[in-house]
Amino acid sequence: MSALLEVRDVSKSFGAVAAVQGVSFPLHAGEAHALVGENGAGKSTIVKMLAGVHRPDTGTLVVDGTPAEFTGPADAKAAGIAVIYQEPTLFPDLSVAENIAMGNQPLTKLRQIDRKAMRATAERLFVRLGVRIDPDRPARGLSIADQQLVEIAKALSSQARVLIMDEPTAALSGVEVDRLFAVTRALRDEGAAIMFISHRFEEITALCQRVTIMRDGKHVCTEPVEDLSVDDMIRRMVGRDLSALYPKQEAEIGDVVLEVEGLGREGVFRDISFTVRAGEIVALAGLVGAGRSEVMQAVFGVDKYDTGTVRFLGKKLKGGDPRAAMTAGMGLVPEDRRQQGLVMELSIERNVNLPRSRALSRLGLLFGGRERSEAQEWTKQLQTKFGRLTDPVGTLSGGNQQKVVLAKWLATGPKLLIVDEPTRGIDVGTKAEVHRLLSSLAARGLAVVMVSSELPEVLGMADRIVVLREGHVAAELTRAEATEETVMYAAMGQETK
Amino acid sequence: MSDTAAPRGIRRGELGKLASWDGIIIVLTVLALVVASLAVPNFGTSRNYTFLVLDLMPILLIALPMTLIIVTGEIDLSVASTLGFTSALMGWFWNNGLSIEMIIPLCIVIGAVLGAFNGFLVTRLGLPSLAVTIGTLALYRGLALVVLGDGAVADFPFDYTGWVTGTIGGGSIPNVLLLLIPLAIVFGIVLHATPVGRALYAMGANDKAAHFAGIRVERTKFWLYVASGAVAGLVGVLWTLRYSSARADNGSGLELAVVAAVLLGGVSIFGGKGSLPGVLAGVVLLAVLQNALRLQDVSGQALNIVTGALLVLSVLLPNIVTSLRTTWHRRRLRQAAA
Amino acid sequence: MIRTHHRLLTAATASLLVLGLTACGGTTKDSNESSGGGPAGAGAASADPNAAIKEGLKIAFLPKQLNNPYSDVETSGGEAAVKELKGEYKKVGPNDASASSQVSYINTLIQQQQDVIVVAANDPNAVCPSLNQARQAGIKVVTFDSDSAQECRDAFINQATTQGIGESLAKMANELAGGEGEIAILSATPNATNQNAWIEVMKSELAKPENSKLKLVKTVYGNDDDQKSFQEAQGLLQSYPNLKVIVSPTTVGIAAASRYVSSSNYKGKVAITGLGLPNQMREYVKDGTVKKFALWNPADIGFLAAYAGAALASGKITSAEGQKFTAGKLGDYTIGADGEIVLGPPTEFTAENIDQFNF
Amino acid sequence: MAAIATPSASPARRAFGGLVKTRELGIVIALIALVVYTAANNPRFLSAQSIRDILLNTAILAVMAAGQAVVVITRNIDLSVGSVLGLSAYAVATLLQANPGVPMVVALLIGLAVGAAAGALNGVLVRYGKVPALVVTLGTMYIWRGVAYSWAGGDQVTASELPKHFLSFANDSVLGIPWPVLVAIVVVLGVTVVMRNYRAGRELYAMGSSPDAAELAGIKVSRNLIGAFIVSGALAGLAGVLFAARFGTIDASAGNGYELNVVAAVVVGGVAISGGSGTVWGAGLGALLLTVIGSALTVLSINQFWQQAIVGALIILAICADRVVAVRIARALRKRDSHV
Repeated sequence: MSALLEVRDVSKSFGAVAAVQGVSFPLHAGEAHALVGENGAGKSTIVKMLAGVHRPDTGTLVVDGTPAEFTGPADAKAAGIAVIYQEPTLFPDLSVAENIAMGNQPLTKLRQIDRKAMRATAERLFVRLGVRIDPDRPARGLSIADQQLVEIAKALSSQARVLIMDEPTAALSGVEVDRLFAVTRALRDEGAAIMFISHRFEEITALCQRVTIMRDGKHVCTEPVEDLSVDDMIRRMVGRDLSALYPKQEAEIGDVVLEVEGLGREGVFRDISFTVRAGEIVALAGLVGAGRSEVMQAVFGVDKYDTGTVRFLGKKLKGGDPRAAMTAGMGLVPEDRRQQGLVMELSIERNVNLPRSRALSRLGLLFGGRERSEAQEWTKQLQTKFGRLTDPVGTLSGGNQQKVVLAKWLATGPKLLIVDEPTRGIDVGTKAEVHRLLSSLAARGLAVVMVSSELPEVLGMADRIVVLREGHVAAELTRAEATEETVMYAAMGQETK
Repeated sequence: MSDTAAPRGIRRGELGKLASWDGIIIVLTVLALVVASLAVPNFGTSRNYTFLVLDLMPILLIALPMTLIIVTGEIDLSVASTLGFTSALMGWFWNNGLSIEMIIPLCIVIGAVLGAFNGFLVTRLGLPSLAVTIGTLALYRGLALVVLGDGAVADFPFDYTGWVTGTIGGGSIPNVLLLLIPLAIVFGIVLHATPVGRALYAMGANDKAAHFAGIRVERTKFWLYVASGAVAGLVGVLWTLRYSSARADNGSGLELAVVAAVLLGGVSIFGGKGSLPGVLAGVVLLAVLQNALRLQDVSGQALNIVTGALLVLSVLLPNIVTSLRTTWHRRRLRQAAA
Repeated sequence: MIRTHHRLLTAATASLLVLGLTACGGTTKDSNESSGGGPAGAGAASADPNAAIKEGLKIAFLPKQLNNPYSDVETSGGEAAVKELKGEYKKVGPNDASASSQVSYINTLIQQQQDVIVVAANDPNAVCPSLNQARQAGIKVVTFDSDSAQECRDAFINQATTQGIGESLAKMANELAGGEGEIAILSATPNATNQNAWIEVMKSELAKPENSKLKLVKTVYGNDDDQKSFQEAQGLLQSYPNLKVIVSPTTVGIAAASRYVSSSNYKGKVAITGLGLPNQMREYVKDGTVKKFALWNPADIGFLAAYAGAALASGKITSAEGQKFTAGKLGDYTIGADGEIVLGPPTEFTAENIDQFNF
Repeated sequence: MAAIATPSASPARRAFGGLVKTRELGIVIALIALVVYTAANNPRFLSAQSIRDILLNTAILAVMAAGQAVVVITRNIDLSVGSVLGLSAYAVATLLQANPGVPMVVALLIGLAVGAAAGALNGVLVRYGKVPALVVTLGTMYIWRGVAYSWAGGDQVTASELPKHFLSFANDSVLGIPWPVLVAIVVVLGVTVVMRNYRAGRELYAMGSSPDAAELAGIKVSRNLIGAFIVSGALAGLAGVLFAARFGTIDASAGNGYELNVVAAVVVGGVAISGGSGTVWGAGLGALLLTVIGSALTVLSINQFWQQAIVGALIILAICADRVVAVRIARALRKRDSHV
């Protein structure tokens, strides 16, 4: 079995940060290869080098036994490499069919684009993936899951010999993941080389034959998957043993803090009611697209709702006004850190103080000292690792960024903290820290609403679980009632056996 | 890079601050002032400084709210037309017998209303500000023409026209500085030392994240446009009084000069970056160059080229430095590896 | 300014203007508006008619805008005069014909301590404060072409009397229309004081019995923009099918209208007349589009302005009415009411005589 | 599981297609209404001469609008077109003044070349200098105008100094269509087809729709972007030659302030300023509409001062209309998705 593509001793640094240092591994035809590591381990940098976005500082990429130099994504594409990124990269104004065909559109004799053939290709691919998306609709407005499916169709259409998937399943539901894996397996068996990045170990064991583990930009090992247990993998990723992942502390349940009643928004969710008490962690579970984030964003006021009421600490909360919610004592750690949680260009200090600059001002004026000391205190409490407080927050690793978002909201002294996918895309070590933090906050009387797609996290952390399905409450389960099965059945709309 | 967004005075002397473009432009401006005062005959007289201040007044005033707007990632190209419209209205009101004491506040209010219309279109309807204000650029100028045609109204009372062109107590400090300096300080404080200023940078860099942090993005932007309109209205009044001539075409083309000065001052057209001192320096630098070149009998045509080149270079040079640094760094790495 | 000669040459052969007759006429309306008293000169000292013209006078010309062949012809006359007077000639000006940009140039000229500023005001009032500052600094201010408000200059060189031009326009229109029919006016800008004053005179002329069969159907404004004037001419012909004559008292307008008519099927049906530059109009006179138009010699305006400025700066005259001075080859001139100096009557150009003129 | 019928022509899709079409249709309807109303008031508005004049007046604007549309579709803007027109017009005019024998084709090519060079500079600065297009083209707008002024000084090239064959290009017709109009039609349709049916064109749309995704998709962004600016510059240069031939009088201020008219035409024509959508022929229609409004006001004897105000109102109306269409599409799509 020869390597279709080989990464040979590559290094890459950005400024002073060495993202990847001397990493080597091969991708063989007919094999799915997992690349795992904590966030900030350098996986995405490897992906971008293979995609031709970044050029390695040193080391080489070897395609079919000959060293290749990619000057841009076009070269990588020409070498038969297709990449599915973590975040979909579609053209919102173009039709789905065009998105799929971009770069290798079928042409007529006059070298014009053959729209019919283009459409047919898209339809064929969708049938193969078993999804129904109208090839003529614009990509704008597609759900994240649909976008990811179009990305996959795009990769398939390019007849790639090497398929690189950077957390393609993060936004997909179970059925869609199964279908994706079926197609991927078929591709693999036809002789393509697959590189697969995921934080979900069950997916890795289900799909991959070989795994490369990275830590801090360095290569740890490359071994057959069956030789490693999940614990082995985690240990090698983190470099140490992990204590319990879900350190749930028992907390005293207090008064009702949040009361949501009959909340509805046309076409998104309807008739949502639940309560949250002080000291309680309530998880909102459900499939992606069930409307969990949307409900909580409406509660916090960043989105509007059409019907229903939100009562917070006994008072009715004005809708559509995040500042009112904030002043009343609510905080929201949003799902999308880069887009919603942080202002990447601004400094850590500015980000931490953003919701509170009013409170920190004296006579309406702000002077640096107070902002500085506040930011210092909160980042320290959360053990955030950074160079200087004035560094742009974008220079931090994902986990530390998440800590900055948490610091930002904890600094406001909230009575209720909404956390939406609090551990998405952060490494195992930080994940445990976040869990421990949430748990201890609840123990101190904070009410927490957690939206999460990770069942173990939901089961491990929550006192109560509200399961949403297609925009309505499908079930409400106590900690005792909740098992993987009961939650999944409720989420998917099947009767409990 | 984010240092540009930090309030001045906190980390002065830090390398990052000095290397940022607004730092450079401030140094350049001081240099230009010194060199011109020493080397250009007739530049360093108090009368010439008065002329200088009067020449840069309109651009500087409009640049104040414009800086805030561009920091939020939006733009207002209609300012010069708002100026023209208020100028035309001023003439029309005057012809219709209103007193100047009535007209001046009225014009500023009307400027604010015009700004509010921009703000409404941009924030309520969510339209792109570039397109909206290109539209109102034509609309307001057109309305100015409708009001006053190509006519001019000239007979404003000398008490007012004389005040605008005059100096404090007949000395060497122009009266208009009494407006310029306080306004510049107010806008400077708002941008650099208030919660609103912090919010402006945040929404310029990422308005969604700002929204999630409880910042009233739309409302803030709306009021920025109102402020921009009001200032443009004020400048319309000052312009009219300075030239004792209310005309519909007053200040046409000024919007581009203002945007050029703001960008030259180191504000990023994409928002989130820039400082008011940098912008003030940009405005002064352009005015000094213009004044000095003219005193040297260099034609206004050459000035066009200088302005354009400065504008491009103000963004290009920092980029070139960055990319050279990266290339150099990479080459060193490769050599080390080889 | 190595280019001056080249520019002069081209300008002299110019056949169209960008900015026109606003640059060709004085704010003669001022004479009606002013309530009295001579200009409040800074140099109120008495004139010494026998004083010699000083040498080395710094005389600066500030036309409406630099990029205008008509002003180039005018200032070239000024330059020649300054040379004769052994002075220092300078020409500065903005690229656009806006009042505000002229002010900056006046300020610069004050700083440079010129002796005389010869200016064609883009706005009679806007330049006033600056011109007065100049006069306070001892600089003599002569306006040409387009006057400033009367109280802020020492003298104004008027190319012709308002009455004379207005009458001449009415007369030409009558002749070309054959005594009866519809006529229209294509002017510069609606507030161009000189054009408006001529149109006023023209209207009162049209009210006279000999012109009673002429009907002025419309006055449109081409803003002294070639394209706009061109389109306004189009519009006129579309709106008034029976139009016989277009009178355009601005060099831009007449050239644009002539060009449009000569290239359209209206050629031969509609006559064009007004004020124009011979070089610009030669083509249309030759092809029959234009039978007759009028103008003065612009170079002489600049020439006279330079001499008047020098006489003022030398204390020969003070701009009081009745004082006399000699302007080289142009001969003797007398200062009229309100410090106005009139160049002379306009010349009419026809196919017969046009080749004798080259400006 | 894979046996899912292909979703053909769902209601939402039809609605979507319909709404898109209404964008250009809206301009056409506005145009017709305006022409009918004006002609009813003054039938001579529809005379052959009048139509010819309007088309001639549109030609220059339409050529520039086609180029601008290409740049705007890539989510950029080119404010230097007015100055490039001036430079090209002056360059070509002085050349013909000195060498009257130069054939028209060569004049056109020179105009194109001058503009293409200016456009290439814009493109290189935007792409490799990483300077935003608004800043670059604002800068080059000043620079080229300054260069034109310095070069020309106060000089003018006038009709009598230009060769007859050059001037007659603006008036002579082929099959009853004046040459400049023919040039404009060929340009607008040609660019429309390239943008619609060729890979390069679709890649420009893609770049405007999502610049980051375009990089990742392996689109030759540098080449395409510089190409777009070259097209815009070259067409501004071509417009310069048409300007020179049409107006005969050329000095350094030719085309001053045109950039805003051009952007207005493009926006009115339905090209989104945020890139990725709109059509080139829509921009051409926008140019026609603006010109017809100008002529109609003159013919209707409406105070011409209203013209600019109307143009402004129209721009705002156009972007509001786009917004409404976008919202409706989003709603239609959402509704359909929620049924799945």
